[in-house]
Amino acid sequence: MLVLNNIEVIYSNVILVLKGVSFEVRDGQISSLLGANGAGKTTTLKAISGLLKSELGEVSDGNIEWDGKRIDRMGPDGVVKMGIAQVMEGRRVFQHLTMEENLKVGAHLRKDSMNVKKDLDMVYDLFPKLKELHNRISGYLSGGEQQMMVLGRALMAKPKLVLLDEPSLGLAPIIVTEIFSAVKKINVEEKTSFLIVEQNARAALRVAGFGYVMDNGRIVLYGESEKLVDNEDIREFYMGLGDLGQRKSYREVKHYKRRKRWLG
Amino acid sequence: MDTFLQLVVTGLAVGATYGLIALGFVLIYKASGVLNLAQGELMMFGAYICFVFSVQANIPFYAAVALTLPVALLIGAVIERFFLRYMIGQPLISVIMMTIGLMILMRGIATWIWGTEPKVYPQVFPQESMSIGSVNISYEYLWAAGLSIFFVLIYIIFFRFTKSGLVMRATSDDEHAALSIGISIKKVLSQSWAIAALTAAVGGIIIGALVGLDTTSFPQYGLKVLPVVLLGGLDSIPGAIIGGILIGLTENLVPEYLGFLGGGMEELAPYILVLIVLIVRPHGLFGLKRIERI
Amino acid sequence: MGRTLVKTLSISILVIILMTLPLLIACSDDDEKTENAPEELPDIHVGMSALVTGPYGAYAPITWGYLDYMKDLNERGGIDGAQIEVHWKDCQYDVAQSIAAYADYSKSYDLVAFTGMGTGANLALAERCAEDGIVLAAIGGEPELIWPAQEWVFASSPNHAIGALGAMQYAMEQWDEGRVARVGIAYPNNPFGQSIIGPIEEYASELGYEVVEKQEFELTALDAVSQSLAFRDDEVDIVYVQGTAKSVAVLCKDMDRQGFIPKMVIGPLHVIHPAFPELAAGTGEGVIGWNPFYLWPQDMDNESVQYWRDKALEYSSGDIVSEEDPYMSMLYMWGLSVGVLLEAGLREAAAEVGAANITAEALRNALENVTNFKTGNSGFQPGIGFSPSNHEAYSATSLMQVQDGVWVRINNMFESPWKFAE
Amino acid sequence: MRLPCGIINKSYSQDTAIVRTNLQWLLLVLALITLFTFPYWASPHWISVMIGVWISIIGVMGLTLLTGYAGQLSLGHMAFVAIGAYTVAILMSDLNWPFWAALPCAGMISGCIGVIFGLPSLRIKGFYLVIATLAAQFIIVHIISRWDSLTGGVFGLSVPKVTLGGFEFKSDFSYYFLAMIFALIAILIAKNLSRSRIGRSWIAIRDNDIAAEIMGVDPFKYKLLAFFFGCFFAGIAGGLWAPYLRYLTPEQFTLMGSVWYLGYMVIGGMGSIMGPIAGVIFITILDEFTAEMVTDLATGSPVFAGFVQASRYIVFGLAIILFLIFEPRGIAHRWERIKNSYRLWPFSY
Repeated sequence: MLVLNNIEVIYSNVILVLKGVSFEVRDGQISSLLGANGAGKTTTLKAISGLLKSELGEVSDGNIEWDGKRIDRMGPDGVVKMGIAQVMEGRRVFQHLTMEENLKVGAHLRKDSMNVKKDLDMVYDLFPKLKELHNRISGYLSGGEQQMMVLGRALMAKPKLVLLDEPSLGLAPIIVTEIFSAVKKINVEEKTSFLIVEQNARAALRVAGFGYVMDNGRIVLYGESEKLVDNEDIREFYMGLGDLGQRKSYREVKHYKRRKRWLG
Repeated sequence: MDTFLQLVVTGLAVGATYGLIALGFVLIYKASGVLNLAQGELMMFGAYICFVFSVQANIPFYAAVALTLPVALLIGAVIERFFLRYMIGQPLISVIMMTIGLMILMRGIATWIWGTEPKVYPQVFPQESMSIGSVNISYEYLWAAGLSIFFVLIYIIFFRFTKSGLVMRATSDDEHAALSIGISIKKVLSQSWAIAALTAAVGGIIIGALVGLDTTSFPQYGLKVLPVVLLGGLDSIPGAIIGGILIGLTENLVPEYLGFLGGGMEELAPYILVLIVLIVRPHGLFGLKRIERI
Repeated sequence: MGRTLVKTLSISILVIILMTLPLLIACSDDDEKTENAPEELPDIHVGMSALVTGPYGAYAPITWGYLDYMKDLNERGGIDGAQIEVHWKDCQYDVAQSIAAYADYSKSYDLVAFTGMGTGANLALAERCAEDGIVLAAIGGEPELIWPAQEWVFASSPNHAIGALGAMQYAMEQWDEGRVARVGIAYPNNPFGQSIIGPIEEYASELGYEVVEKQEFELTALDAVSQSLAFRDDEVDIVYVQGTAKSVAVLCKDMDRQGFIPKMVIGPLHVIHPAFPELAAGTGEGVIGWNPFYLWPQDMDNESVQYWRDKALEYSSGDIVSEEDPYMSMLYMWGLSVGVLLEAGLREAAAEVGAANITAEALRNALENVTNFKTGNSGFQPGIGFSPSNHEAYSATSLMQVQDGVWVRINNMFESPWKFAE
Repeated sequence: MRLPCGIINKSYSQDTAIVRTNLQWLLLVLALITLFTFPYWASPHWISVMIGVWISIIGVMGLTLLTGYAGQLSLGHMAFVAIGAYTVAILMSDLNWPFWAALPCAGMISGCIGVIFGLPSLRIKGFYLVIATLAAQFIIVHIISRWDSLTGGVFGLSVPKVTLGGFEFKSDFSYYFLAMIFALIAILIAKNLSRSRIGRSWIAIRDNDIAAEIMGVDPFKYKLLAFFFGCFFAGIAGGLWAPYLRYLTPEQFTLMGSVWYLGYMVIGGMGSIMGPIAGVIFITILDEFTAEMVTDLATGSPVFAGFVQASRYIVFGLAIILFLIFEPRGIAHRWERIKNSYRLWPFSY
């Protein structure tokens, strides 16, 4: 179980980005972290995975525990070794490596080379399209294929928890659906937990069991997905639905009156 | 025609040696994006360590070479750990300056330990030459060329088929993504410096066997190879060897056939060749094109 | 913030200390000098822009030889009791640094003579010395400094061209094929390399040989195949290589591989290095080098060589000689020869005007009156002498040859032709 | 520029003035007095050292404009210094031009040749540009050392002295003023250039040339301008070296010299005008210190020749390395921080 306990993150000794964030991701659960641009979602993920340090950020207060062990002082390699894999925002593929090499490099920390082969097949089963493309240079793949590949690459490390950053970014809805159903499948079959950061709240809440909403460096709202979906604020701000559940017309946006009912 | 063939063969052999030295540059650039100007000094250290084993400790030459390699690996790792590690995230030019600082320091240490008098290995390669038709090619050059090609093959295999090689290539592609999948950049950097130092040591030993050792002129061979590296592409292993061969050929053929342009053209020709190639292909013949984003 | 402040402060203090240290050292040095000089006779000041470190650090033995000679001279009582004070600074073959050192010493002390290192520095210094009226006691080697004789420049030993001509003279004495010998020259493109070409070509008609091929050949070249082929194709009989032990070895090896064995291979004094036969891996057999000095260990019976070997060990000027490696560097002798030149001039000047009144002017005039100066300690070279038209200490060389893998002297000092001086 | 409290800009000319406060005026006057009286109280040794410092500052200032501001890495700056030096030498000795006419010529010729070698920079970037400038180093010095009829080849040529009216700049004492005045003018020009439209465009190109192009900065024009000014300064520096050394040989303009120019800049701090000044002074003093050390080591006994020969390398290498580890952004940056913490003390936040 991943527990974030009141963490505070500061960039370059000056910029306070997270102001006391606490939440938890239970084993075997899919949680989602929602919020607008600049709310601090990605920073939260980086704080967990240890990538903050390479960007002059640090966790200045609070702690992050994973199965009872503190991980906020660890480097990214240590965190991955503990079983937490991160899929970075924007499909960071190793562009000069082939598809299969990309997947294999994801398993570089594992010693059981026999099972790696098996997991490779598992990823190919999950995304049959990738199998056809296994010898292609990954830099030339389409966005959807790249997103599937980086997700597969993270899975190759056999993680217990996957931190998934904006998987829907810039992708067609049908591919988003495909990716999220794969996430659901892995979650069911392999008991892998997920923490999904999304702006596409509707898609995320459809697969997630639990949701947290971030705004301005704080968790402002959380609850079961079903409850969040019904929450008026969520509907208003993240799904673009009006009071009656219909799509809002742009004419109404002009007369926008509603205020967020939380303190940012 | 005989002269032409002879010069081509010599050019190939010398070029392969250049290629081997260039490999050291490429390895470090691939892993860390650093152009290591102290490569000539790494070569010198390798060559002198082999000298210590083979002449001063009187160990048979091939055993001495075998003993030199682990020491070279260690030197590379130590340099990375104590000097280059602090340069992560600094501007490129500061990193270059760091390698220049290393260059000066290493020259100093070598001068201190071994002095400035020339030193000689015991005879390593047979002095006789092999004749193919009218072309004479010495065993020294054959060995040098053979070893260079051997090492290139080893590195190609290493980078293509081993896990460490894959990890190093991944790191050079995207450092942050590599971090995110748990690759320890520090480990990769120290590995690549160690391997580069080993390559440099082999290159140094070959050059030492060809022309002897001394602390004052030896480091120049490192800088002489710079056009080779940039011609082939800073991050291409086959590029290093092909660039080496091209420069080797240029150096040998130019004075014979373009000698009318004035003496010493063989020193200029590599630079002119590289300039022309770079204007057409800004990343060298085989270098990977970095996609520039805003 | 407190931590950063401490770091800031500590580093700034470090910087300040680093910046002021040299000043402190310089100051403390000056104090010592003024305290430790209570002599009756005023010191004679000479200066040197030395070459000890840097990319040409291999030439450091010249400086050691010079300093050792002066130390020895002072121990022997100096010039009629006047001690000689050497002011020197390591200038790394850098012209600007040499000029700075010269400016410093010539302003701060009553210099009588100055010695520079490197052709560029010497040519620049020659003009300044002439202006200020200070003797430039040059190390032999650069013909352009003393051909023609400049008023204030004196060279301590034969230059490269003289050595080359001496060697050519010897080669022609050995030549018995009854036809014009064909000579090839390999030279690096620097003053050292180019200085010999003209004289060798000019000398050709007189002795009856012909320079048929000139090839540029860098001192750091990895191979010499194209040079070897050019010499082979032109059927060169005698190859003159202006190079170092390393580069001559490379050329010898490559000529051998191309199946081309010239009748004679001649190199300059740098070739005479004990490592050369090994560097050339057997192909250096028979190579000739010219040499203006007697040397350890070939001339073990020469008293002067013995003397200087013992002195070098006593002053322990490092690795120049050691018990295990009984080799005395040619460069060390070069340094000594400058000392001989200065001693000769100063003794002559002291005889004329008295040791207390030696000025640069007096030294210059005295040097032109020196004839066949030879002390027991300077017998590693022939007696030296100058005249108004000749500012070269002597023009004799001997030749050495690699025989069975070691350097052997093949003839005694003989007068080399130097008539091209005028 | 950070100003102390209470200083308010009331007009544009106030805002752009270099010297703002009374304290700054005082310091400036004190510094100028020190510099102008320096030859009267300093030892001959330090006068000649300072001449070298002033001339190097001009050359490194050019490199700072080219590399520090415009981001075009150059490993061949010494070659452009050589062009300036040889231009002045040839114009003065062969054509009997006065120094004052030859010097601007040296700058112009050097700058124009710099532009030619800068042309590839439009396509070649980063480390690959290093080779283009390295090629400049080799090609230019190669031509100088082989054009015997004009440059005297490897044996070099001698340079006449600088005269003004009937006065000859013959001693170090007088040459100090000549070098200093040119250096001060160069500093002023560089300072103003760096904060003009050109300087801002250079910074934009350095930071991201594609972005700069999109914002309307023409990289072609400004990169070439950077090469022109960088090499112009180098040419002026060379033009001042020539009559000071009074004898030029191609050996004086080595690759290591170019490397040291980069070293001055990096140690001093890139992208600031203070940087090259601090860098040149620091390295020169360090150089003097190591030379002094060699003499002390060698005259003490027992002597270890090997160590003496190596000592200068070791001290120098270590100094550079330690500097880069502890202050990678150069002396100028450290100086700014000291100034700021002094200004803000005791409330440092």
